[in-house]
Amino acid sequence: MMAWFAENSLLLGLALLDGLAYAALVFMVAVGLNLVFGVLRIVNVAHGSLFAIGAYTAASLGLFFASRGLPPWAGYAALILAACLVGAVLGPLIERLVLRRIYGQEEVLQLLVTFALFMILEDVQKLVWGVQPISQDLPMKVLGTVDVPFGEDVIPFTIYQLFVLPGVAVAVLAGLAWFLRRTLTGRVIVAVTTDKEAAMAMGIDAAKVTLLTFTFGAGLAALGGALASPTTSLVPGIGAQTIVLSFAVVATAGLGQIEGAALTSLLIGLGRSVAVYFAPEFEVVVPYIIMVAVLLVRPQGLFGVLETRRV
Amino acid sequence: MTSAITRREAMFGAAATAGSLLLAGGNAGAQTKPTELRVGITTFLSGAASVFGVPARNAAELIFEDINKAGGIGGVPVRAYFVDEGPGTDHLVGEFRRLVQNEGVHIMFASISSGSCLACTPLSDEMKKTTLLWDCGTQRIFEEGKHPFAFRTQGYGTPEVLAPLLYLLKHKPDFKTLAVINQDYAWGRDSWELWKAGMEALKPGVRVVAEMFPRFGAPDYSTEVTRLLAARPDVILSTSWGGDLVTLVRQAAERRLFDRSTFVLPVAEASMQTLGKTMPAGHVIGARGDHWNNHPKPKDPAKLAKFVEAYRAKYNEYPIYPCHHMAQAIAAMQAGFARAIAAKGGGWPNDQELANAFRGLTFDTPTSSITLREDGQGLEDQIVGLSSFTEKFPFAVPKDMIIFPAAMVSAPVGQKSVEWLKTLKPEFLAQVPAPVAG
Amino acid sequence: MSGSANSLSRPAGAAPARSLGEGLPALLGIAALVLVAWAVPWLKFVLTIALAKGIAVLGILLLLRAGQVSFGHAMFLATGAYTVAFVAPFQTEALLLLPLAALLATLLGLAVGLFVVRYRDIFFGMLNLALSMVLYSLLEKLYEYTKGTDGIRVSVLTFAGLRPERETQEWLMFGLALLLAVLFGLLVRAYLASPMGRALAGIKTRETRLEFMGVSARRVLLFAYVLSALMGGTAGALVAMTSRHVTPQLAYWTSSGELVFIAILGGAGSALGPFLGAAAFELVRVYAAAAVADAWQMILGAVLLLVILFAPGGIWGMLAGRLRRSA
Amino acid sequence: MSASDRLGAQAEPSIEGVTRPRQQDAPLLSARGLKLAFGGVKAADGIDLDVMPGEFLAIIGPNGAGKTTFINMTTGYLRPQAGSIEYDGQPILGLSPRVLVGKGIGRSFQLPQLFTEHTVLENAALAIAARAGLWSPLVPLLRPQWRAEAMALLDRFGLAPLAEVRADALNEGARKLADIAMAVALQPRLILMDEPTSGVAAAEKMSVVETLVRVLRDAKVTAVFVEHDMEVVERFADRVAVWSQGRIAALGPPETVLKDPAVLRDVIGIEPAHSHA
Repeated sequence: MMAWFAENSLLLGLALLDGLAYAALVFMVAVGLNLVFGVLRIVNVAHGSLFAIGAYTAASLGLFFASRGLPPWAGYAALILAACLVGAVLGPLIERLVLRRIYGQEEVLQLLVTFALFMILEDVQKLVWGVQPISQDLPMKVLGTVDVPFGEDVIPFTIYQLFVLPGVAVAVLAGLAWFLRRTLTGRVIVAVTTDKEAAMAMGIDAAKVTLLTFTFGAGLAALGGALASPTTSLVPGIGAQTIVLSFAVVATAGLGQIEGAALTSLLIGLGRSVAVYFAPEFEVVVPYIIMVAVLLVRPQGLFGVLETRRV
Repeated sequence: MTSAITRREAMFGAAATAGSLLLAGGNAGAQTKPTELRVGITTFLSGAASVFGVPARNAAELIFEDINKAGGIGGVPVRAYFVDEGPGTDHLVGEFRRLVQNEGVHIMFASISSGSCLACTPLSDEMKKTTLLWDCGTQRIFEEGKHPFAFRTQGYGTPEVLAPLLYLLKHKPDFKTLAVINQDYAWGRDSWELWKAGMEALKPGVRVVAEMFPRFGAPDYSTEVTRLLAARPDVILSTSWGGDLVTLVRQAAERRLFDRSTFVLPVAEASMQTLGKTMPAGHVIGARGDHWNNHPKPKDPAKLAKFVEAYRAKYNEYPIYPCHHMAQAIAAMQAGFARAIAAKGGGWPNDQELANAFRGLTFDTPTSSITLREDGQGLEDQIVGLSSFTEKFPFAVPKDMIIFPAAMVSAPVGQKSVEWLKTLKPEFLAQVPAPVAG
Repeated sequence: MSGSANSLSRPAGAAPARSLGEGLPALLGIAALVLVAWAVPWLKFVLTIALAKGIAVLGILLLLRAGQVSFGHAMFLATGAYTVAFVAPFQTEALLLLPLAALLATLLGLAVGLFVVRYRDIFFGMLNLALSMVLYSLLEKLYEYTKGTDGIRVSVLTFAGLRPERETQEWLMFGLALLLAVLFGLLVRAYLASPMGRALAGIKTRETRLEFMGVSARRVLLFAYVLSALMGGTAGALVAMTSRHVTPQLAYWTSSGELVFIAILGGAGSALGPFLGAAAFELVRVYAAAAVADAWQMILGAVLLLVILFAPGGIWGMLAGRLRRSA
Repeated sequence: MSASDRLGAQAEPSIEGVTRPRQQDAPLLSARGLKLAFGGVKAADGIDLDVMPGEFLAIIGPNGAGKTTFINMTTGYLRPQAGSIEYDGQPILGLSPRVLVGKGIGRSFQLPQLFTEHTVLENAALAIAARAGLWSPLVPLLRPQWRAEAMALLDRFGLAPLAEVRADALNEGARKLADIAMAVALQPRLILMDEPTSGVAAAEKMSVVETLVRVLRDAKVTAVFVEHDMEVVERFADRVAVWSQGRIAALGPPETVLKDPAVLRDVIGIEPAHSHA
């Protein structure tokens, strides 16, 4: 075992670097999902569609900016703008028009409403953006690469994936933690997450909090998509794959856990990249195996708090 | 798209029209000329593979419009029924039945996905309905069974893999290591099996340093790219296509993997427009056929130009190979009906007579001509070259092209491809034609 | 659920739909199915698939009674389907393949069930989802055995040793699906009226009380889970024998979502609901796909949304409501 | 036996001076040195308590004193950090509620735990089915035999007219009775009731309790109940235990204990009317 590690330590080091960028993207989507679940108690299946729409919007905006002769860094403005736009438009639209009507109904109905939204939004993407791959990789290209030593050799990594993505993820994590603990709005959200009835009894306007949280969560999903867009080609179906992975992260982390989602994303990101090096056949299964293993030992998730029933 | 009448029939009239459709579905005795020639076409309209399916449908609509303007086929206007392969096989086989039993189509075009083809081809046997396999590439169809009503109007996996392999052996004969990164589904797996068999026969001793089959539609290949950068193979093979290939090339190009290894991309053509200048020059690219925009000596240059320009005018992009494959299937259909009608002295053929007309049929494409062998497999030439940029196109096209005659790179009738590839000898390389300037 | 009424004498909301006979609607439904299958030949295929899915959805219905949503039940359907595909080359007898597929799915259901019945609500749903995705990934990855996403073709089957013509075979599959649908429908109806079945709703409303009655809630749920796996496997076998081609898509999470979709569309109030839902689902799907080939998913999504927002009792709920009013 | 017999015999936890055969006089439930703290709050801080067969023991005390905790510990829902509980001479700590139900320990809840989607009849029938252990998935719950038995049970509680009403449509008094009926359906030897009258309208309260006591006495069930209403305690309890800050501050017949000035001051003095714990 030790010999194996010694022999493959260099490769493991590379796998670690690879896992970071992946984990960062997974985290961005999962944390929004988790936040929304914490307040609304709804697992939003359409969260993946928001990711996809965020990505498409960012790419379209980026291409538009580029066609207008704006400097390359304007691509970054496009990423942020896309996330805000999608969050601010689709978030309230979905929450007010659809979700609001089903609060307090059976869980299965809530889940299925978001499933219906997912089906609708999947086709909306196709109608708006077509089916040919769209890509806009200027934000990745403009930063170039950095050479990471690998024994005698060097391996070029893109600065975007090695620094920008993990950097943004850490910033989102830190910002969220600060927002939730230090600001009044944040504390209200935490209060609703912990005990909705008590929070409402204290006079908190739950309707406002849910709207705000959902918009915020949608924005995070869109931001994840926007940040992913420079590294990938946007094709129909990316939403469906993203959401199912975020489910795994959220359930493994424990519902409503922000830092937990970060650590779990890291775990799953690293697990996946190690699998690509040493057991590529298991790459796809790794997140689910991690999830099942964790829930076997800790039914409430790695960081979840056990809810006791009161009698 | 289907017309308003179909929609109404489909929505309300299923039961009411059933009686007449029962008759329409039959194929007994004398056939009267129908009022329209109904063609059922399965293609991807949703999901990742719709990047092929939708352009192909566009091409079909364009061509059928032209055909109908010119009076149809045998004087009968053509009407197309498109169905989506996206929702899965159980849906698709139901749709296949609907088209045959309910809409009374006269001929079927089946499938982009090999899985769809494997499901639909046996249905053509059962329902005795002539089915043109218009795009799928799996060699298993005609090598694992007889299908009297099915015909593939384009090449298939074996020539599409062997041609790039031969090109590589000519272009870079001294490579010692190779890595493969293919999509994890039949085409990715089968094409690697074909390549491996051919490579071991033609150039024994090449070391395979990595075999990777990332999930179909994977959004990110940076881990795989890192692993390939670290492994430094002389050659990297990838038969990936669509968004997957675009992502792979972008990420690999950005991190200078193309400087370290020679890429062989047999399905590159369809992604060149999307990649634009991002595609590095000097790598081996193929097109699943010979229909490159810069084909050095097309059989009918005017016809090729007309099709390309008409498609560009209508859809604002160059046609990609699935468009050409669709055009080939339609050309085959025209030729087949013409032959069947002629054989019947001007009468309208029944299903069996129509199928008979396709066996051994030769039809023209803008670039060449294709013959359907006795087992139903079409013989389509392959052109492989090195990616390069010209003034004429804003995206990569091949240079130093080699035109591989279809018969040379296809497994003979009755032989299984993998077995046949294993019998090849290094001397086989001597038969490879010389490159032509693009 | 509303529970604010204070009057002792409030009627029980007539214990929804149970007071209404299900026999007549069921007989009418069967007659309609046979008639449509006879009149429109290709719909026979669609309806066979719908009946098969209806059987799987009966299983979803049981879990819904316990307030649990499985977003991974397609794994049992896929297990049944792949069992048929794997074994068919060696044994083509449909009447042996069917019980074998059901048995294997039941065993998987027992193994998975022992694990997942310890969890509730979102964890229950997500664990089922994760496990079905493990199966999906394996079916996709183990190319040597499963042929990956291309799937496996099921060769022509024999029925009681005979190899009938296509038309006869289609009728046989339709009849078999209909027969099994009726049998499982009756079984589920009896089960839901039994103490075991009635205790399911106890898991949804007052699990603590079950424990303090000396009843193991896990065992109650496990029984329903295994039964649902059995029905899922049967459905999968029927789907495989009808479409004669299986792919990993059968196990993908969206397929599981579809099953839950059908359950809600049909209505969870009656054992007829799943079949109403499945027929409606498949018909909307084929007609939407025929009408607008690239936006059928959007149409299905819109139908689902409208049903949930305006008719949460599903089709059965609407029918039952209408019949009650006219009675 | 009459109430006065028991009162005389068990005025003190000790069994001295009792003339009945030894086994009858052994406590049915015997707790020794129970300790359980939630954070810094001591719900039980060395509790010794015996419950004699056939008696009605009321536990009173301020909110949060740990009265419900005692019920939860006895029924296997919570485990004490120290101490032991014996039931019928056997240690029962660590056994699950399910096992304890089988041994004859039933309980009711402060918030009635009814199956809200079921009718009252079905609630009762489910409890009867649970006791009978007949869990065939093919025989209806409301088979004639169980329907009759369930109706008889509801009748004893005066709930028969409400048999077809859904449980979530009942008022609080009926809810409480139905809750206890389900516990009684299991034919327990000992029942622990958590505030059987809380939330019941004042006008109904006495009739609810009278029904309750009548049924329990008929069924010869030993009962421990947590109660806030002193009138109820005074009229129906054989003995009263005063629970204060995790300890038993006083124990004895109601007429003695309820006159104790310390109890009056510490327990009854701060007792708000119809409080919820």
